[in-house]
Amino acid sequence: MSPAEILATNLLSPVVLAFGLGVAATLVKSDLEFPEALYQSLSIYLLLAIGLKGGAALSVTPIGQFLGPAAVTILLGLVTPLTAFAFLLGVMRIDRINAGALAAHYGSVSAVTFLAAVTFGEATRVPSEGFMPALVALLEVPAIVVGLLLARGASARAVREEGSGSWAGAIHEVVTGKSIILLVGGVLVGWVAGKERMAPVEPFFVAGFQGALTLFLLEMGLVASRRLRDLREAGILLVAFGTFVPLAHGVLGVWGGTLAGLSEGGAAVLGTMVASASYIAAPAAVRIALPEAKPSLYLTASLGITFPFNLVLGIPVYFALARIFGG
Amino acid sequence: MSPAEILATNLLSPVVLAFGLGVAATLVKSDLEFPEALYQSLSIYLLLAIGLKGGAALSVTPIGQFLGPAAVTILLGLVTPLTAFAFLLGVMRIDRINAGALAAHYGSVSAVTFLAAVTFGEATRVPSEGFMPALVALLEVPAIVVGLLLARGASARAVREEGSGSWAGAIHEVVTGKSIILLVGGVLVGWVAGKERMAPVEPFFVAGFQGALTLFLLEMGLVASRRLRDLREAGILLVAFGTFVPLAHGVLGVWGGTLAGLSEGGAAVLGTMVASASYIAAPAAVRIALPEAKPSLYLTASLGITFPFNLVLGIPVYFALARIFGG
Amino acid sequence: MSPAEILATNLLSPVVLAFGLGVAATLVKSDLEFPEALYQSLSIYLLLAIGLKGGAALSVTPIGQFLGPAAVTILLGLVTPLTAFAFLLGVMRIDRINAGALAAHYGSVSAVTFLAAVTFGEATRVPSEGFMPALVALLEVPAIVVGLLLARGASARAVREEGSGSWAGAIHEVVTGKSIILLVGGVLVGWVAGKERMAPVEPFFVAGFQGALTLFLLEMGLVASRRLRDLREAGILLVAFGTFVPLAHGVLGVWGGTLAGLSEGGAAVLGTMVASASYIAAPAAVRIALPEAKPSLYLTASLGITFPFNLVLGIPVYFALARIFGG
Amino acid sequence: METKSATMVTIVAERLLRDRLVEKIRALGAKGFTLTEVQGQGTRGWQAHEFEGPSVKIETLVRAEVAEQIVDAVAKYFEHHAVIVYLSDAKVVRLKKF
Amino acid sequence: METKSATMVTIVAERLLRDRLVEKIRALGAKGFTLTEVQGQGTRGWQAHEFEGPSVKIETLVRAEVAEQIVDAVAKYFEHHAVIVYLSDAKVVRLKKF
Amino acid sequence: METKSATMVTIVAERLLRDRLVEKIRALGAKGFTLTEVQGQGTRGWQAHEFEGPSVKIETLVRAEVAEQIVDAVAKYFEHHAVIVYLSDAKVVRLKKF
Ligand SMILES: Nc1ncnc2c1ncn2[C@@H]1O[C@H](COP(=O)(O)O)[C@@H](O)[C@H]1O
Ligand SMILES: Nc1ncnc2c1ncn2[C@@H]1O[C@H](COP(=O)(O)O)[C@@H](O)[C@H]1O
Ligand SMILES: Nc1ncnc2c1ncn2[C@@H]1O[C@H](COP(=O)(O)O)[C@@H](O)[C@H]1O
Ligand code: NA
Ligand code: NA
Ligand code: NA
Repeated sequence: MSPAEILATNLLSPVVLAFGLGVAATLVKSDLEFPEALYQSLSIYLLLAIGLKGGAALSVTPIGQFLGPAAVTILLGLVTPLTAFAFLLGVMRIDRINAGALAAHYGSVSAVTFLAAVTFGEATRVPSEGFMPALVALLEVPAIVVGLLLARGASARAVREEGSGSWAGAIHEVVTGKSIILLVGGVLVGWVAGKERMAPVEPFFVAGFQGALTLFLLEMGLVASRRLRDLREAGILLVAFGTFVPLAHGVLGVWGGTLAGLSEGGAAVLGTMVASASYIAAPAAVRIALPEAKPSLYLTASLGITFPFNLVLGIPVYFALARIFGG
Repeated sequence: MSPAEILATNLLSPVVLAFGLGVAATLVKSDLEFPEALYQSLSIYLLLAIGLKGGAALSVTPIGQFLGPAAVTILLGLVTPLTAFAFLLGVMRIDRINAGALAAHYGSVSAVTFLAAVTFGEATRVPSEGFMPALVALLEVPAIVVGLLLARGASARAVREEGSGSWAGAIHEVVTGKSIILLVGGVLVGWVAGKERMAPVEPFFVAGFQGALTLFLLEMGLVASRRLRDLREAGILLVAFGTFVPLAHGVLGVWGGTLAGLSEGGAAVLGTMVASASYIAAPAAVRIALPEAKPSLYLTASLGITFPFNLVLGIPVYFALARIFGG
Repeated sequence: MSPAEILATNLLSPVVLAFGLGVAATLVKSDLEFPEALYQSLSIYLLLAIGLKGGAALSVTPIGQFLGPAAVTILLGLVTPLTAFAFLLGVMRIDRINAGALAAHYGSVSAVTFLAAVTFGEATRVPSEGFMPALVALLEVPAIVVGLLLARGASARAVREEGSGSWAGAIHEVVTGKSIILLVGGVLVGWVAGKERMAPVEPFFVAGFQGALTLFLLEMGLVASRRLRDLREAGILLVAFGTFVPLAHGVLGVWGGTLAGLSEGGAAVLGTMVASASYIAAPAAVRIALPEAKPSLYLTASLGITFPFNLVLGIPVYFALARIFGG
Repeated sequence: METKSATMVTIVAERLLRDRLVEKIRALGAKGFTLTEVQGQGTRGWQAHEFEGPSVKIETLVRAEVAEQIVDAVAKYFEHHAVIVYLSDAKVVRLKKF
Repeated sequence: METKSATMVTIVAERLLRDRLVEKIRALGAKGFTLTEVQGQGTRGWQAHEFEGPSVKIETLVRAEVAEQIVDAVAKYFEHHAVIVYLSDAKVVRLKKF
Repeated sequence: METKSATMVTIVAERLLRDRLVEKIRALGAKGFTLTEVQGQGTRGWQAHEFEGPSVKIETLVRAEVAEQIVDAVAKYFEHHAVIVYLSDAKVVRLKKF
């Protein structure tokens, strides 16, 4: 396909269109609202389903094939917070605390962006390895820890003072937070049970998956667009950060994935993962460890800027890159 | 099939039986309750699913084939509020405000009744056109606007006085209300994405549909039967209105559909749509534009009388009519 | 399969692993929580789905084949509360009230345990009769009534005194409680509609079932493990009761099922049903009829001890027994 | 608009009692009430809301003498049920509405 | 920490009015508010929460004079809508926050 | 039944603080509390309830001196978190229960 076609395929996919519908609904001030419980239920379902799928795939993957990509993923999880942090301190002159908070978000990964990439790969017949979800789990944690460490120096005070951020609490939150428990737990369950025993649950977790994702992206559209008005305050610099850094990370990810021996689709999906910014695990941990960091800053960047950017433009770009690096 | 058989097929369908179960549960004072969020989630799912299905079908329909039915549908949406209004003022001597409110409800359409009709058609092997859901969107809006206009004269005062009905607000509500956004939005998404790209989401939105509808009708049974006690106050005249007017509108709809060149099933479904009374979009708009109108009146009529009537008796009748007009 | 293999098959099934994941999440103090509405929605779905499935199966079962098992089931529902009650009064020296409350729970049945057994049977290719769900409905009610009657004598006073337990209220609750309405109602709907008419709703209620059950067991793991800390207070005697009595009841059930002419799988599932302890219908009824009974006692026993015991160890045992009795 | 005094009666109870308490307060003359789903912990420990659904808070604005009677009616449940009741002062317009 | 007096204004209204009321109280100077989804019954009977979503309780801590104005603003809706408003006293720290 | 005075402490806070605050108030001697899920807006703007879940309202009936200490404990969170606390008077029966 030509780049133009690739872009079209992405823009015309149900998930992206559903996201657009959510944005439109907010713009016309519709009273459309998802019940809190539906949002929570869909994220539980999606995270668990990713995990189960990845685990089942892992159970039939020769371990050797997995180690390379796993190592590269962890490495990327340690490096990307540093690059983001450097950019924020150096170029944008943001204070350590907020820089560390943002670094944690941009080092970590957004599960939904990951899913959009996998879906795109299937639609364009560039499938990715079945065990990719296991890599999501590996990428999510380290980056957040590094990000907090970077901010730490400045707020060491906070550790002692009660009522302010707690280091221990944050680490516990990162590792036992619901997104990790569902993702890692799902991988373990799927891996231990094995492909065959998972068969009976597939109609629910596999067949229903794409549709549930579409519904979720409609809600994401409603949520993300509520952040748009914060963009003005955020300013052009944040927009620059929220698009350039993901692109840079994406290149790094696709390149690393290719070196690690992932298929074209796998490299593209890994690139998307690295390019994406967390907005579930990271915000929770940052609120605990760095309560003085500005949520308006990191939520607006990750959710209002980077999420839509990757969903609409980033993903096709990372797939194009994977083709180039691959061939 | 003989009329008796047709009626039986309807009464023995899971959706109708589920509705009956809900009514029974209320009568025996069961503590069975659907969580608010489940009701909201199911309606979001159903409305979006109808839209997507209709849009996907539309994407493979020659436009010419769609224009006739579309025009007739809009026409019926403008005429039926007038007939209902005339009956209410003339025969039932109800005041303008409440007459207009009821007219808005009976001109508009009930998505669930529509779905029951489509389901019935499939069960009796009299399928309807795939693009019918797009007609639902076309029928929903105009009738509500006309109904409000009819009541308007009497409550012009209301426009100015703050805290009372707002004309602008009502129009905005009709057009951006969640049922329209999901329905129209769904049609657009399905139409733009096209049948092929919609394939991956079908298991969720198409295969799961009938079951979700059955669950929803169980809840509808619980809800509708809570209105039954209001029936006494409502009185026999309202019951007459809630059955005769739908029948009249049904005849009109089947006839119009046949003329517009719809298949037998399509004409029957259009008849059902026209015969049905809205209880989501219309009540919301009416509450805003005509706060002085009695909800006990229009909710009892549309939900307590007309909905069960169409579900149990109306639908088979409209299908019988379609056969007669058609052949 | 060897007993060891059978046990493994059970431990490695997605449902059991999901339960374990829930327990683990609580132990590591994860913030994973299911929204209240999701728990309620899943139980509504599961109970209704069981009923529908059983009813549809019943519609194609020669009545003669059903009567025997039905009679035995009701009989077991009358006997098991007595055996439990005797054990509690005689061996454990618990007061009548709490003994009666526990008897009601252990005579009745846990729908989820039942489902786990059916699933296990399918996984090990020892299927059970399709009409088993109808037996669940038959087993649930009588035991609760008997249990309350046993406690009654002691709390006759309660009947009069307002604000305390009400006999009528309890019976009404048992018979119209949501679990019975959904189960019995589902059986009726499925039975009246018949297998063929149920076909369109199968993707939702049948295909999706196993996955929904897995999700539900994750939540059950979260819920049950919160009860674990109550175990200390409960003491070893309650643990003994919560394991021995189910085993005894299981033997009784498998034996009875075999005599009643059920298949090997059917007998095993019936055994599991009899061995299981209710934690939805029974607690509700007991709270009403015996408010002075200690919830900490009967909830900890049925949910904290017996449910996990049956899920992990009991079910394989009852299937092993069924093989022995059968052959 | 000038305001008059009324008494706000607040009951927090396990779900089980919801309908009985609502009937009771209406019988005693409350003209309305507001229900909120809550979770709670007291001397009886957490309510097992997974099974009965969440606990419920019932608020009703009434005249002082009615408040008295509602408290007495609720007291009947103190022995065996998870329930508390307390009173506070509120100023309302449209006194006769309450 | 020493506390100062503020007035708690509580509005219970059908969902329909939620956004209008929130705008209103902010316009009148409330610095914040807390929303709770509730079900209610009053002289207009149950709110048909199935269709509009549940009713809403809006609580806002304000200074006495602001409270007055909010009550007057809400009163506009008494005729045609399901809504009540009442005032109670509260002690807060950080008075200037309210 | 005759009633005695107690103090109602109400805390509205972002979900994040829920468990910490609950532990705190129990440690300070509260015998029980009631939790309600709420949405709120204050000087920090809307709580991003999509991610952390809704904010929470914690109500606890306690003796005046305990109320004092709870307010001081909550004050620790004023600087960096979305949280408010206020006191009001309530009449209860069974005073020793609180
Ligand atoms: N001191 C308190 N402050 C606020 N709410 C309370 C208090 N004590 C009990 N409650 C509420 O009342 C319910 C029943 O209390 P109890 O009967 O003590 O278990 C609890 O679930 C709480 O929701
Ligand atoms: N006496 C009352 N006490 C507490 N809440 C009330 C009372 N009367 C009305 N309400 C609430 O206010 C809403 C509107 O009341 P109404 O306009 O009388 O229907 C009701 O749905 C209740 O939630
Ligand atoms: N004036 C107020 N009245 C009622 N609730 C408030 C008020 N100000 C703040 N709140 C609540 O307290 C939470 C935190 O407030 P803030 O720290 O100002 O963002 C908000 O989300 C509201 O739920
Ligand atoms: Na990243
Ligand atoms: Na109509
Ligand atoms: Na049993």
